[in-house]
Amino acid sequence: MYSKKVMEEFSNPANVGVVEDADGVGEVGSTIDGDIINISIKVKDNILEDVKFKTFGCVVAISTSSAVVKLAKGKTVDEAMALTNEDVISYLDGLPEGKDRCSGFALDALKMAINDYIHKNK
Amino acid sequence: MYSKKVMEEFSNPANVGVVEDADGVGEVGSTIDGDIINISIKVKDNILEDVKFKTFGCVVAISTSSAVVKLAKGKTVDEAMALTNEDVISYLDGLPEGKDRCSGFALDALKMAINDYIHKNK
Amino acid sequence: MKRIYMDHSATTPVDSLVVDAMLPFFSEIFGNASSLHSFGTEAAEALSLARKQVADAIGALPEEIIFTSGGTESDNLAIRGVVPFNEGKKHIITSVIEHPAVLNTCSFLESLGHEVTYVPVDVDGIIDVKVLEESIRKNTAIISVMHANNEVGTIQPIEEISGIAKEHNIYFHTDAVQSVGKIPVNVDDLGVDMLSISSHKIHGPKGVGALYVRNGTNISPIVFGGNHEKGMRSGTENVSGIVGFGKAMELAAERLSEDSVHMTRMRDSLISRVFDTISDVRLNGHPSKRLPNNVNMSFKYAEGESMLMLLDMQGVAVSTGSACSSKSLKASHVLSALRIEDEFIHGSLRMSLGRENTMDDIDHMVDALQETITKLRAMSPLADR
Amino acid sequence: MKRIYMDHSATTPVDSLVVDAMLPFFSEIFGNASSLHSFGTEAAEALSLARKQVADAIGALPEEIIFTSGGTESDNLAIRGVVPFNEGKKHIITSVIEHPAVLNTCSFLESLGHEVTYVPVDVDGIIDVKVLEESIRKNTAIISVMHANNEVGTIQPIEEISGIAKEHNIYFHTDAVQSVGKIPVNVDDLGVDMLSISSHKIHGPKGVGALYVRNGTNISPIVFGGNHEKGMRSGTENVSGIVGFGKAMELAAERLSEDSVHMTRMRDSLISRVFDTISDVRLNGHPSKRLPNNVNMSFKYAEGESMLMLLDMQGVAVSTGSACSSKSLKASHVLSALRIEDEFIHGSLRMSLGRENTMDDIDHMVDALQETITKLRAMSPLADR
Ligand SMILES: Cc1ncc(COP(=O)(O)O)c(C=O)c1O
Ligand SMILES: Cc1ncc(COP(=O)(O)O)c(C=O)c1O
Ligand code: FES
Ligand code: FES
Repeated sequence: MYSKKVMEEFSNPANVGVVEDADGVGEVGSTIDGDIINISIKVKDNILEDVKFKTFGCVVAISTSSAVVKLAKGKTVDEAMALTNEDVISYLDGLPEGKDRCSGFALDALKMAINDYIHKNK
Repeated sequence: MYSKKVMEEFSNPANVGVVEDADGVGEVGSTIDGDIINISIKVKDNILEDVKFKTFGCVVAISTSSAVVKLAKGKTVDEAMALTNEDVISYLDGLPEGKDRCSGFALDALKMAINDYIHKNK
Repeated sequence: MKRIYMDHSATTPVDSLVVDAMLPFFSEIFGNASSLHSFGTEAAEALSLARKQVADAIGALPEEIIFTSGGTESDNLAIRGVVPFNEGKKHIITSVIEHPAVLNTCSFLESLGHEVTYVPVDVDGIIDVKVLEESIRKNTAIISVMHANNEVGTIQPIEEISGIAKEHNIYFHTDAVQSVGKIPVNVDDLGVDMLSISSHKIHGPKGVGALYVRNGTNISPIVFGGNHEKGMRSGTENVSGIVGFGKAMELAAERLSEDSVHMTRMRDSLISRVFDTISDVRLNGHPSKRLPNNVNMSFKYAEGESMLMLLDMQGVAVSTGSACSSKSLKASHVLSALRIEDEFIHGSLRMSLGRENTMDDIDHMVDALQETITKLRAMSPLADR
Repeated sequence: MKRIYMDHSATTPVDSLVVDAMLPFFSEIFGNASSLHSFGTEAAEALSLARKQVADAIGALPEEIIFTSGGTESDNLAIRGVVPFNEGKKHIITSVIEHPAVLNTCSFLESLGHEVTYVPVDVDGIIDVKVLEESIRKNTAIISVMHANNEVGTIQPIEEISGIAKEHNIYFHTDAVQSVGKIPVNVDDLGVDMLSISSHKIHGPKGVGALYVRNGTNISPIVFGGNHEKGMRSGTENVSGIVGFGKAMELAAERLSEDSVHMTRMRDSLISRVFDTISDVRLNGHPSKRLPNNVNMSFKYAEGESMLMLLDMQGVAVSTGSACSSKSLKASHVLSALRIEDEFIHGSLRMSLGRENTMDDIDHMVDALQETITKLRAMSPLADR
């Protein structure tokens, strides 16, 4: 059902955790719904130097979290804000039909973290 | 489905034919219904000396014809008239459920033949 | 005693390649196709392959195949499935010679207030297309006419009927249970919206079948539960059965031309040899528009069940069109619809050939038949009148 | 990698004795059981034996068994079958934790104008018998309550409920799909009028099942055709499948006490070892009134699908009670009915044991589970709050 890439990201996720002294934090979801994605970022010279996630959720939630973090890391704030759902899905070689519920959550959490950073540094 | 005895009578029927110079003849059925049983008898000293049948019909029609003829042969007219459906069925070790349509036809034909004989000799 | 099976319209032996395909799916690849783990996905993949095999064999798309428990359920689903989507359309058109799976589904719907027109056939069993067209009403929901008849083998002009249905914007279903594997069956060529198939008639396992439902055709299910088969047929999928069915469909398509040539040769030889050697006999059904494997003949002065049983004692398995339901010796509704005369109607035999029959079997059959007829006619009070 | 299957409530591997029993019925004894010739009578005899095996295993008479295509169809037939015989009686009572085969049949009947009362259960999954009794109306046609639940394994007080049904002269049906082969199932002891069974849950083939219908209980069919199964279920009988089902029922009865002791030991060991080695965990379902093979536990800070997939990667097959249907991550209707707390409801796993599991498998399962939970909790933002 899931692509190889999804299962790879799911079973060997990189960048799990919370960035120390985070410059921005985003969190999406709730226990009632069954998933929570937390993304924290460290920004230096307008670049996302470190990005980490903690996710409670399904295979899609975890694999997209890992993917979003990998995609965002090293990018400029603007580049990261320009990431799309399609970027994430294509990075994962697609997601199965009917499993799109969580696919946008990780990106939402990332953008929330960036907005948090922008807001704090205004 | 059918008892051994039924299949025996059906596949090796004895006394097939028409008695020469019959003293009585009985016939039951029609082509529309799908079966016809013809029984002819020769009576001597009040005894059914010869009995024969010709039957067009199903396994039950043929096996009961053969059974009825065997049962009747050698009996007195009164004894033959006293034969019952149960006698025929028990001689055949039973008939399967739902296959009782033709079971009485052969006996009917025999009795018709005997009545024909009685009528002619009144 | 050599046993010869000539009742392939009733059911067929499962092909050994089909059995081989099924075997791993009992105790090794045994998962429930709905399960998320690898046992489940293996089963789901096997279902996908089978769905493709079935679809390919009839020129359909995999997503247009709904697996069922057999031809009977497929017929029920097709006809009853469109009813809820046709509020107010309460009229159904079918033929008088359909299989009981269609006819009894129609009577059931009649009991619920639907109206059914049963279109007559000619003496060869071909449906009266003019009457069919005239019986179309504003509230006709579906037309269901079988591709080939199971008793007499007559093949219907499905393309013509489906054209009429399309013209009037009415769903068209055909029961192709007997035609698949014997003549070409392509859903686009036939122009059908729905088509029923049964696995056990084409050397697949019993208890499996499919309904083809053309994309865009709205039907509702008749069995409710876990929403398997996209909600159209609930119940844990019979994986081993479906795998066997898929393989059987693949083989049926692959072997169609070879099989049909072989069966046609045997069929024609059997018919002509019976005519040559036995008197007072007639062929039931259409002389040329008939299935390559169907021989249905009637013999005067011999009754069906008796012939069948004597043949069986000689090791030959056939079927008859007359059956006793205790209260009456009923002639089949198909033979009655063909207006077969009284002297012939109770003496019919259906000899339906299969892939594994040989010309030797035909010889044996003719011999056994001669012996049987001779014996019964010697017993019949009618034969010498 | 060693693969361990612990999803026997979803389906089971076919027992090798069952496969052996089935094998001759594909290509040797392949006749249609309705055929009059010897190929047919051989098949009919095999059906008779299987009917007796199924009947004997549940203390019924052979004539009280209707073969179907599985548990789903049996549930449909039971509930929809009594409806036509209860003109005016348009009320049905069932429980909130039934299988979708019952629940969706009920919704279908609701769409036709019937009324359904769904009786609640307590936090252990036991039906509220008082509410059930109070919801009985003059026009109640049938009560349907499952014997044992497929997700949490809770066993219902069927004798008590059937007593109430009898008192009020209402038909009582139980879905025994999960209980057969695990706990004693006797139709007289249970006092039921109808009872559903599925072959593939008891090491038989998929696509076969039965509905027990007590003599004197009037039902009408839901599939129409050639009037097989005394008119109650049309369609050529799946002989090989039914033969396998019969054998599986015989084995289930023979091995019941041994199997249930074995499964209970494994179950209790699994539960206590999980409690010993993993924190923040709860057992779902009744602590003692539960199937010997059912372990359903919830783990905080770990989501069901993720656990399932990580376990699968370690070769262990289980199931979860949470499923994503795209629009929402739905918790199962059963766990919701048991009012499991939010933190636990999305983290449930069902480990359902089978005859062939061993204590070694339990060791392996506990290890794999520990690794899985550790990994997921390390990832969870909730675990360290
Ligand atoms: C024309 C036709 N339709 C439907 C069926 C029913 O199919 P099944 O035996 O798979 O239920 C049959 C065979 O019995 C048939 O010959
Ligand atoms: C309690 C219960 N009822 C009914 C069914 C349906 O049976 P089947 O899978 O044979 O359709 C199942 C299993 O899926 C079940 O667990
Ligand atoms: S037709 Fe002779 S018993 Fe039925
Ligand atoms: S719950 Fe995550 S994709 Fe469905």
